[in-house]
Amino acid sequence: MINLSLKLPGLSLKNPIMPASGCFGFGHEYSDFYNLSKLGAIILKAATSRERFGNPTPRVAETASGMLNAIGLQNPGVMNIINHEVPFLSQFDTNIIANIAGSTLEEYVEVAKSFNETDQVHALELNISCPNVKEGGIQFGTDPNMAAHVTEAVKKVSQLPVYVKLSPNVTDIISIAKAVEAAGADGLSMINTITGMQIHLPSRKPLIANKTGGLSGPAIKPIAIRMVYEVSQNVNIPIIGMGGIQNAEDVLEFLLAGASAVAVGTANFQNPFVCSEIIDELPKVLEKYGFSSVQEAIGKGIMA
Amino acid sequence: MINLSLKLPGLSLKNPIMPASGCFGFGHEYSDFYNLSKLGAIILKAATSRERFGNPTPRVAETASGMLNAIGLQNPGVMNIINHEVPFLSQFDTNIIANIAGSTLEEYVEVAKSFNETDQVHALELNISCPNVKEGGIQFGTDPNMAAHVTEAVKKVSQLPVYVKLSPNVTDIISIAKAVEAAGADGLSMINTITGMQIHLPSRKPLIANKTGGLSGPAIKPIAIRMVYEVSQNVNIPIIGMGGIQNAEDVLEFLLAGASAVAVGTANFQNPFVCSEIIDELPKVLEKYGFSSVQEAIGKGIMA
Amino acid sequence: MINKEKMKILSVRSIAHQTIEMVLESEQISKVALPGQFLHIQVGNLTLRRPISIANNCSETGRITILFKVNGQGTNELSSYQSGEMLDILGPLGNGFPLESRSESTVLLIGGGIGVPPLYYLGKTFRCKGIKVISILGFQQANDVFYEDQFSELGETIIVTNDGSYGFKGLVTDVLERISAFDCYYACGPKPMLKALTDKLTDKEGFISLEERMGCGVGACFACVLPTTDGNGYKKICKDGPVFPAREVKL
Amino acid sequence: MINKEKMKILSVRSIAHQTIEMVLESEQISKVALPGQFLHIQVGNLTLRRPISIANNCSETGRITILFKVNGQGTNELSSYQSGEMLDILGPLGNGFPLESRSESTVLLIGGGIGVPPLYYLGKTFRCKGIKVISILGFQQANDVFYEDQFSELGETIIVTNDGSYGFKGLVTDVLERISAFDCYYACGPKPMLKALTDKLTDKEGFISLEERMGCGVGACFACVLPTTDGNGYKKICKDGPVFPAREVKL
Ligand SMILES: Cc1cc2nc3c(=O)[nH]c(=O)nc-3n(C[C@H](O)[C@H](O)[C@H](O)COP(=O)(O)OP(=O)(O)OC[C@H]3O[C@@H](n4cnc5c(N)ncnc54)[C@H](O)[C@@H]3O)c2cc1C
Ligand SMILES: Cc1cc2nc3c(=O)[nH]c(=O)nc-3n(C[C@H](O)[C@H](O)[C@H](O)COP(=O)(O)OP(=O)(O)OC[C@H]3O[C@@H](n4cnc5c(N)ncnc54)[C@H](O)[C@@H]3O)c2cc1C
Ligand SMILES: Cc1cc2nc3c(=O)[nH]c(=O)nc-3n(C[C@H](O)[C@H](O)[C@H](O)COP(=O)(O)O)c2cc1C
Ligand SMILES: Cc1cc2nc3c(=O)[nH]c(=O)nc-3n(C[C@H](O)[C@H](O)[C@H](O)COP(=O)(O)O)c2cc1C
Ligand code: FES
Ligand code: FES
Repeated sequence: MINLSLKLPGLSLKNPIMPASGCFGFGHEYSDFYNLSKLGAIILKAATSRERFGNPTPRVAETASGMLNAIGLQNPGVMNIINHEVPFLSQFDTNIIANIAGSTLEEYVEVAKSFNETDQVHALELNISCPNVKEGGIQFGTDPNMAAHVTEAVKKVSQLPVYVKLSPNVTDIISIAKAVEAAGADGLSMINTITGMQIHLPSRKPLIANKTGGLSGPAIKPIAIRMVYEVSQNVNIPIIGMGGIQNAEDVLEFLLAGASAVAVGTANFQNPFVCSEIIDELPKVLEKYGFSSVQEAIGKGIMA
Repeated sequence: MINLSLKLPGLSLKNPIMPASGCFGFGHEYSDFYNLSKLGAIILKAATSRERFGNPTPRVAETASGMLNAIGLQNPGVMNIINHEVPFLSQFDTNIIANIAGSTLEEYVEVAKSFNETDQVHALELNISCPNVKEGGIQFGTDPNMAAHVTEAVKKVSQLPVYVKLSPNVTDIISIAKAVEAAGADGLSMINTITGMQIHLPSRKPLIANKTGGLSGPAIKPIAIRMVYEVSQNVNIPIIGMGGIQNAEDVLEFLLAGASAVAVGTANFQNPFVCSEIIDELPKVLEKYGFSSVQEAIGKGIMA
Repeated sequence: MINKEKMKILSVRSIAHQTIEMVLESEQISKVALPGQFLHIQVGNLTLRRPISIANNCSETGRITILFKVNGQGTNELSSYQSGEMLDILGPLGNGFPLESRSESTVLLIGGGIGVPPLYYLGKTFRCKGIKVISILGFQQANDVFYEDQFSELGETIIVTNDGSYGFKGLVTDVLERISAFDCYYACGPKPMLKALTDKLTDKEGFISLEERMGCGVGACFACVLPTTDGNGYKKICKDGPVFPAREVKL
Repeated sequence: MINKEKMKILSVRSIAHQTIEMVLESEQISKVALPGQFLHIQVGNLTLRRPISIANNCSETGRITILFKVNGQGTNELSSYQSGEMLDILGPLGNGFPLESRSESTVLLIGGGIGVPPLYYLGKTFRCKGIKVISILGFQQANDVFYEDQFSELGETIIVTNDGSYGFKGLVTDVLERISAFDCYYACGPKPMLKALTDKLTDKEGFISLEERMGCGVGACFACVLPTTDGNGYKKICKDGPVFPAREVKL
């Protein structure tokens, strides 16, 4: 029997698989495809203090082995999420991780505080890496001091463990990871999307109305694996790894690189059953490569 | 008649197509496939002051729509290149751009100086962005001050126009571009590869002996297009664009984003005729999308 | 209930310039698919599925027809599939045209280019219910025209081409006055056409089917939103649409 | 002269566990391909071509045979091609085994697993020249064994399997003493096998064929270098090899 379970700060996971923020809405749609209780956890779409409509459409475009998106943090606002989305999800036997975003430090703090009002959320994912909004978002994620600052502020007001979601659009992701660790982060989540652009030749315009968007999907997996590996060698808090995961082999690759759990984003669009299928496949894959548990595989890449 | 020609500092190009550094060796092999006089220019493999053997093998690995490489600047040394490689290429009616690299500022200067000894090289590409060597390389490319410093030093000793090759592994490529422009760069060349890693599950080891390698190919094109666009909006020197180009449509996309010419790297491995075929296709593609010359298409993306 | 199903391709044929008709064999989706709903089709290894309307469906035989224009990489690759091959399909997605509790006696279908396909299944369904169907189909030029015979079997059909190379010359809005009386219209086509149409037919009840680039296709990713006319709301085209009452959405 | 050619697949068949034999029809490459050279094959849309040895070649009919093991994504996709389909191929690449100006009367071929293929074309060529051919072929286990009959037609052939499920049990190096006399050996297989072999046969002249992950396949990218025994030189496996005199390279 392969043991998929593991414990992370605030989370008792039956397996290390969770849908990534923004790629699973608030779960409704995918609950039609399979029982969400099967998931290790569910990471919600970003919450901001008030409702946001997001960017103009088109908001997505396909690229070679990937896609660009510029949704722009559309969401119904944190109180609406707490009152109308979280209760639906709490019927499932899984962990709920709320992704929080903001334009200002104060907004992050406000949103984090709001989640104290429900006991149905198990952890926060602090999104300091959204490349698709004009203010805030990625600004907080590209400077170690600002990243530490917002982490500290959120930790101070929140009762929940905080996983800081790092941006790959940086020169030195290690220094940012260390800064947020020092500021009290309970874990890291990485990577968010990489800023990209594509131009439609007939119209000469960007294929995304927002001009730039965030690149996700298999195209970025090598970059994600490299960053997870580098960061895991330099911090002592657990990492939720993500970026281009499509199957259980990819999950094992992230575990070997140093992730403790993983999130699956873009792949849900191609195959709505993908998280469920990965959970079914993972024991076989772990066994095939000589592991008897998820725990055992974490950080076991041989880098000599 | 579609006019493909253009003038860049030091270069009179019959068309904007050139093979990228490291993906075409010193031209010998590809001269068996077509007449190299057809090319706008040829960018040589990196030259260092002395011969380098490079990294252990395996040095390449495939990724989704891309590849990783960690050749490690293997080359026979600058004098050997000048004496044995450049003369062969000078039989062709094209421009030769020498890519120069080093572990120290002094090495860059030495290599740049050496190229004063031949009149068969038309420009230098200053490689401050190689992610695959332990010392130098990318260090110079991730800090605006160091980038400016090495640019200035090389400009001081060289008679040739200098195109600085930028690294995409940075938080703020614009500030680096501006710094090297201010330091006297005649042009920019971008992007070099993005650091990545892939782990082979059966052995649990990185697929590349050097652990990490540089990601190239179509996977990175959206990132390259974004960076070329952003930088072109902020500098007044021309840009040689590259990253994932496979066909003449991709070339036009780089021109619209703001590149004046382009380099084709990884695609040569799939199709050794690719540069020649792109040159044949480019007039049709320009015409199809309403342009009568390369010059006319540069920077014509509509970003309103 | 949305299914993910492997469908066998029964036939592929070109029916007009760059326009393909593909007949698929479905186990599950055909049983429940309604006019106006669409399929989300996995083409090769492409990252995103491609949304294509259901152009015809026979729940008894399980045969679903799609009609599509070769447009870019995905539809180009899709057109190269051959009969006998299998396609991975998610569907039926979206809400179709309203069919229940309606009491028209005559409906007008207005399709532009590749907006024509969903109207065929809709027209057939109306026809079966004994409702009179009139169709206006607009195309760029003569060699783009398709399904004229099929629509003619459903009722009066007017073909319009931009350059006049076939049927009437002009836009679909130019021939509206030729239509005697109708109770409600159903339209699908490029946004400018839909805008012109809804502006002209403000006094009529109408339903329009919209397109937007999609991520998930099921309502989870917020890629395909559309502002509603009430000013502060939005709808998801993939889940709340693609069919909307003409008055409710801002074009 | 290297060509890029579309070759038609004439047949595809499984000849052992996960092992495929594919016969290709070539216009140009077949005319010049020598034993030990390889083809660089474009599989689907993959970024890098896959190097596969020429296992047999008939320049009169233009038929080239390749034998490959399903290993990863590329060889898996390659195995799904069907006869009649076309493959985009670059070749012949590399330098083959030395054949000119040699005066052996008996040669020993030693192949391990998927190193066996190039030796078949080599053996056939020696045979035609009237040179005596002895072969030792090593495999993991019984169901991996292939081309035993073909090699037996060329001369004495000893099969070895790791687990003894067929032929002799052990490694190819374990049966060397069974071979009477030979003038020169030619080997291809996994690096550890080649190392053990060259260590054991230091007193014999030998040629070995090597593998390394490749980028360009033509000598331009420096992906496939190998240090030479003189200490400060290197060779490119794709261009200077894949065949090297056993004494010249460091394993
Ligand atoms: C609900 C719905 C129903 C549709 N029904 C049909 C139909 O019956 N017949 C038909 O020919 N076309 C239909 N379309 C349009 C069809 O989806 C696009 O033509 C197709 O996705 C283009 O893909 P491509 O790879 O060929 O083009 P590319 O330009 O290479 O596609 C790149 C990306 O853009 C998206 N995209 C491009 N054009 C459109 C578009 N007009 N609408 C939505 N996404 C687009 C693609 O899905 C893909 O993600 C429908 C679209 C929607 C939203
Ligand atoms: C000169 C030469 C001749 C060869 N001849 C044969 C042959 O006749 N029959 C046969 O079955 N195999 C042969 N191989 C090995 C064959 O190239 C690999 O098995 C194949 O490339 C694996 O590709 P994949 O996509 O299935 O595996 P993956 O592991 O998915 O490949 C990923 C990458 O690694 C490379 N790679 C993986 N294994 C090898 C390897 N052993 N050698 C070189 N590159 C590798 C691939 O080319 C690709 O770039 C030869 C290799 C070389 C260098
Ligand atoms: C359509 C879309 C919307 C996303 N929205 C969010 C978001 O709201 N908050 C966030 O932290 N990340 C968001 N992401 C990033 C993903 O959570 C994930 O970090 C990234 O896509 C990489 O994983 P993948 O390659 O598996 O998709 C979004 C990604 C996509 C594709
Ligand atoms: C095998 C390989 C070797 C390379 N060597 C060099 C080099 O020596 N100097 C350099 O500046 N860039 C080098 N590059 C980077 C390319 O010149 C180019 O910037 C990059 O690959 C992106 O373009 P592409 O996607 O078209 O390959 C190398 C790239 C590859 C794939
Ligand atoms: S396509 Fe994802 S919400 Fe509509
Ligand atoms: S594979 Fe490029 S030099 Fe050998």
